[in-house]
Amino acid sequence: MTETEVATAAALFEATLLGRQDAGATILLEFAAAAGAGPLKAPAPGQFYQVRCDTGKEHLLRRPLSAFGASAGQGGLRLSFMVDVVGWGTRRLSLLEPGDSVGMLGPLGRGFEVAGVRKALLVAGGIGAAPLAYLARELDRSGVTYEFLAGFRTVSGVCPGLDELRGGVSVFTEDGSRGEAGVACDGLPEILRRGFDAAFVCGPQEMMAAAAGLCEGAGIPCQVSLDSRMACGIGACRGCVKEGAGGRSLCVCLEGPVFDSRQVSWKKRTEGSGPALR
Amino acid sequence: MTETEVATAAALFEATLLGRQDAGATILLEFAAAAGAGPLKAPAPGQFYQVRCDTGKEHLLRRPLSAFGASAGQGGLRLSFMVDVVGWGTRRLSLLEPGDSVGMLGPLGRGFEVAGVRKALLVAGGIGAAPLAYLARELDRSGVTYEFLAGFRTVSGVCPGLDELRGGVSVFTEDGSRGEAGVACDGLPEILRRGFDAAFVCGPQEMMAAAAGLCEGAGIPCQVSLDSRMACGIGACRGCVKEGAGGRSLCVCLEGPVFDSRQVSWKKRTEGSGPALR
Amino acid sequence: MKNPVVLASGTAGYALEMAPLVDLSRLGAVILKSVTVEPGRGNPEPRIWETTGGMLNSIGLENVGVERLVEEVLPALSGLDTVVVASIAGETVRDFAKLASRLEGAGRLAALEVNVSCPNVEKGGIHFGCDEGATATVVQAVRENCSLPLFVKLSSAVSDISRVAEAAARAGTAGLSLINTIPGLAVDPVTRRPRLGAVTGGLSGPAIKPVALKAVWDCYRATSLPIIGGGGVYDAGDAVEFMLAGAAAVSVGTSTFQDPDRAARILEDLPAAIEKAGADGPRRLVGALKVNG
Amino acid sequence: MKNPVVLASGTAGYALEMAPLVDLSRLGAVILKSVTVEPGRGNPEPRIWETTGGMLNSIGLENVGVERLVEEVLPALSGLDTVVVASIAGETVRDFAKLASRLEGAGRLAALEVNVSCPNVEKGGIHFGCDEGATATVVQAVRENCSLPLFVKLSSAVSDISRVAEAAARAGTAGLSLINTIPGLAVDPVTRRPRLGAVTGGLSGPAIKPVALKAVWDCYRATSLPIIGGGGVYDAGDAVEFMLAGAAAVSVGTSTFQDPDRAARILEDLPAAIEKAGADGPRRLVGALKVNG
Ligand SMILES: Cc1cc2nc3c(=O)[nH]c(=O)nc-3n(C[C@H](O)[C@H](O)[C@H](O)COP(=O)(O)OP(=O)(O)OC[C@H]3O[C@@H](n4cnc5c(N)ncnc54)[C@H](O)[C@@H]3O)c2cc1C
Ligand SMILES: Cc1cc2nc3c(=O)[nH]c(=O)nc-3n(C[C@H](O)[C@H](O)[C@H](O)COP(=O)(O)OP(=O)(O)OC[C@H]3O[C@@H](n4cnc5c(N)ncnc54)[C@H](O)[C@@H]3O)c2cc1C
Ligand SMILES: Cc1cc2nc3c(=O)[nH]c(=O)nc-3n(C[C@H](O)[C@H](O)[C@H](O)COP(=O)(O)O)c2cc1C
Ligand SMILES: Cc1cc2nc3c(=O)[nH]c(=O)nc-3n(C[C@H](O)[C@H](O)[C@H](O)COP(=O)(O)O)c2cc1C
Ligand code: FES
Ligand code: FES
Repeated sequence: MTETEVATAAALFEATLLGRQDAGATILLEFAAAAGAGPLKAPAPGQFYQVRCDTGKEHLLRRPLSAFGASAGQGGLRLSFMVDVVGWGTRRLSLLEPGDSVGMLGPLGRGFEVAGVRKALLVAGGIGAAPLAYLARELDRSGVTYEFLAGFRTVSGVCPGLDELRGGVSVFTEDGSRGEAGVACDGLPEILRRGFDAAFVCGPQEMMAAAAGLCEGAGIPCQVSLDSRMACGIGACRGCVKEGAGGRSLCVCLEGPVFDSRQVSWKKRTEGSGPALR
Repeated sequence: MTETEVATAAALFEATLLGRQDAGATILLEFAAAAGAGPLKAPAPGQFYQVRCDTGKEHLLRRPLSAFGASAGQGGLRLSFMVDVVGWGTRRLSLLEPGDSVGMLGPLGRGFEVAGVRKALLVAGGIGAAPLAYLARELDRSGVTYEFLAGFRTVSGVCPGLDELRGGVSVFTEDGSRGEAGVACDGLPEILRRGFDAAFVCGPQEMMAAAAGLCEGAGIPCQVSLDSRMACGIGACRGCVKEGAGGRSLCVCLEGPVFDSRQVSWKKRTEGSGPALR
Repeated sequence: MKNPVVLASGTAGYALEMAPLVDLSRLGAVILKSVTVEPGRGNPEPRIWETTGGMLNSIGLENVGVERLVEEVLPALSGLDTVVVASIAGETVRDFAKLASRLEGAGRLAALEVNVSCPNVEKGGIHFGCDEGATATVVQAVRENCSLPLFVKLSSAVSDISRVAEAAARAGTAGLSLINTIPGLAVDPVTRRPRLGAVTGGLSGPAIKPVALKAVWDCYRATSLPIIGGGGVYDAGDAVEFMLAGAAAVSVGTSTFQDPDRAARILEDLPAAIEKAGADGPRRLVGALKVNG
Repeated sequence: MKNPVVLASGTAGYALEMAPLVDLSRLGAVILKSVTVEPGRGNPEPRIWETTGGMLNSIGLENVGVERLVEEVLPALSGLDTVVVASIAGETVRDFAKLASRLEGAGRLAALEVNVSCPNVEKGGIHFGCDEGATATVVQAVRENCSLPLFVKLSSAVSDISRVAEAAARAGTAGLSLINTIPGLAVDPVTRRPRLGAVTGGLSGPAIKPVALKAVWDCYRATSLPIIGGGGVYDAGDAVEFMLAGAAAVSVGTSTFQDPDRAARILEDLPAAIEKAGADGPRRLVGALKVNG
């Protein structure tokens, strides 16, 4: 990790799979931007890529994936993603083999805003741990203190690399198979009393709504990373737009995916939408 | 090759690629019917299979391929095909790797009628050599004499295994890179004088028309294997039907692909149709 | 019907072709290839072309004609333990009347599909299905000549399919069959020729599923008639989608070309898919799409 | 226009979004997202759903409104060396007249696309495009208020698109744009809900290419007007297909989601594709489909 300013210029490039690691229920994929892709900015934590999953015409939409890690060293940009296999596209990614090439578009959107934050609270549910683990590593690098509450369904879903973090990490699993039994929010009421400059949350909609409510109640500014189906990823199609607080439109791909929790409308999400980040 | 009666009952089964051999411009694929496919009949020369090329929904139609070889021994049915890569489906087949499984439907249609034939003439153009090479090997087995004129564009297209045949084989290439320079029909007028009980022809439409004309002129019954786009392969959809002589409809998948040349209407084929067997 | 999965007209021939490959007795019904008064020669070759997620066909109603259907095909089907539905197509209202009366009492048939929406014949065909009056007249003519339950097969290629459906309902059809193929064209960019001998054809397959689902939903809301819904049905999830949109039964056409046993597989997977949708049987799903809240 | 490949309305936003990724100056034109008289909020989420070979959208004309288009967007585009076409959509004929007069002399625009075929708005939208009279009235109203060349954008979801095209031609449109998305529905078979918040949406992408090609061919024969043809255009071969069917220019929409630079790549491959078709330039191909012999 050598370059972490917020990257603004998204680029279209090919990336080659360097390696894959089955991390229980999820898969960790590491890519290198193909030589010739030109100089590429590293993503900020919370930014994402539109990943081309199909080489044919059956599945035309790219899939959004948050950066789980990145480094922009001599060998060019390296990117890693944590993928939860929930449907066709994520399955296709899970079948990639080292050497396979994949189209990337990014980094996209606005990541977590950490300027001025000296003591942070990170709350993750399921695959929502991907952008937060990246954030945590960046906070480690810049010497920011944090507590990280990370909840998972079961031990096999637990995000790799949490042990190497320098901040305080509490793992929850719903079945108690690792860490405490329960969900990440269970730890919130107590830990919030310790006081934080900001909270960063990513997980299922209901979990984010609960966490945002608790943080707001404790007077702690809360940033949440929203999930939405996407087509263009660059603000052109308005396909990802969600209704925010006060009826404002939130363009998730361009103005988000990270929003101040007070901008978000936490009404029960339509069941018809895709599965939440887990 | 242990079983060669004309198989009538087509079956739906999975086959596993055993091996592949790049034979210049074409590819030779050898499959074994998956265990559990039940007892399967071996195809007669000229019969074909509808091969499922796509595992997804982008390409819904199976591709017809003539059997290039078959054996129905103890290990179950083994099938081989010679594939000329001309488009999406054949390219997909050319990328299969040993162990990959492919859906098969067959054997389909009516193959070459050899009953009573003691001296045969085989004329092939391009990939049309696939069913005729199979026929030749079967004729070797049953001790029928034959001459085989096989024309190809260039040396890399030449059908493998011709050297091992017991009959007389004359190879032609358009560029003279192997055998005589020219096309298979060039040798016809002369060889026809030797007299044959029947001629068996498979190749591009124009070539079959020419060969049929010469054979008919010489009073030699001629069987041709027609090409047509197919959907069902079993006579249900009428998609493969071509207009035959006297305006009769020829259902290529069910009544053919092998027809008596006099049943066929050799009018110039519509350019809009797929590429001819080459 | 034993169950709600049927084979669509035109892709399963006269059922006999499929019999060696699929246990037809397991399916809900087989809808036979549409027949006309006289045997049909069909359109010039080529007649099919694969497209992204679907195909174009311009078979042009090549068929044995109603006489051979009654004299040869139906008797041959007597051994099949399957519900059989005949499909009829005419160029004129008189044709439909003739076809209906010839099939009255022909035996072996459970219902009649009335194809007023074939895009591949020059006269009649889709032109009936575009016109509310003409559709109603055809339904009446068939009803007067045949006591079998009728399912009118409509095209989605109209400005408002629900109005055609309502006209058919008023004329007394027992149900609807939705949708026929959608008119389309494909061109060979090298030879400059259409891919089909008849120039245009009908589009079918998963590519058209959303259009078909909307047609079913529109007609279900407009008429509440029993609907045989189809267009791109590929798996049991698709079948449930069609039921939720209002289909009482689901037809499988083009997908059978990829896998002749696709309808049978859908049947196998259907109970689990229905359970996932929180129902205890197909009936409870029909039209149960949740559209508000 | 420098060349016949344009970006379709609604998939390239207001062009600025695409500018960092694609060299827009190479393209024939960019058609901006349709604007309405007032800024549009659009439809409830979710708004998109992927389908086999295509997608459904129900954006519902979320847009900045004509005022901001003129005051902010068009000036921002001044730096782009690209032909820009605005697209307008109204609920009433008066809306169209207002939009047209606001854009008259707004500068930066080479033409106006008149969207009478959006399937995603309750009022207006596709209903105009289904009706020959209404389409003609809209064309007249726009012409009276704006001197820019007009391209009326039609829907294929009508019984006979060529009659609507003829009506538009008689009313004096400069050209046609074909086709808008086709109304469709997708259902979540587990939750029983529609996949889109607005229940139905519009189908686009390669899945609909055959339908779009037929619409172009039908309208080309009926009117000989210049046509911007699109619907599923994915590669240079597709572009040639559309030209042969009668399109003078080809629009690329949904395919840009898979590859934002798809239109640029099509342009790159086009000369070779045109040569393969035996022509020395795009013009010679327009409508040159060989249909007999
Ligand atoms: C900003 C952002 C970051 C994300 N980061 C990650 C990550 O790091 N790791 C990870 O595993 N997942 C992540 N997701 C979720 C991921 O994009 C979806 O799980 C994925 O698109 C599902 O695709 P599929 O083909 O496997 O599923 P399918 O259900 O087959 O997809 C069908 C369609 O729905 C859309 N879709 C389905 N679920 C979602 C969803 N949850 N979000 C958006 N679109 C959806 C797909 O794009 C596609 O168009 C992220 C989503 C967003 C919006
Ligand atoms: C009875 C029969 C036996 C055949 N045997 C062989 C063989 O042994 N080896 C071999 O290499 N080829 C054989 N062919 C031709 C082979 O089926 C086609 O080359 C193949 O279908 C092309 O598919 P594609 O996806 O590669 O091409 P594409 O052009 O991408 O196919 C597009 C569509 O056109 C159809 N199509 C295109 N060309 C043909 C064609 N020539 N015949 C039928 N359909 C076509 C395809 O099925 C598909 O629907 C045979 C054809 C028939 C009818
Ligand atoms: C090759 C072919 C032939 C067809 N023939 C008929 C027919 O004779 N009568 C009819 O009503 N529909 C016919 N259809 C339409 C189908 O019955 C079905 O309505 C349509 O294809 C959509 O369903 P699918 O996508 O499952 O194929 C035919 C379709 C195909 C592909
Ligand atoms: C997300 C999305 C938004 C669209 N918005 C508009 C629009 O505002 N105005 C319009 O005329 N067409 C709109 N369209 C239709 C496209 O311009 C195009 O006509 C259609 O999608 C078919 O082309 P395609 O298959 O290349 O996308 C939209 C399409 C999509 C997918
Ligand atoms: S995905 Fe297109 S605007 Fe956000
Ligand atoms: S391919 Fe269906 S009848 Fe021959």
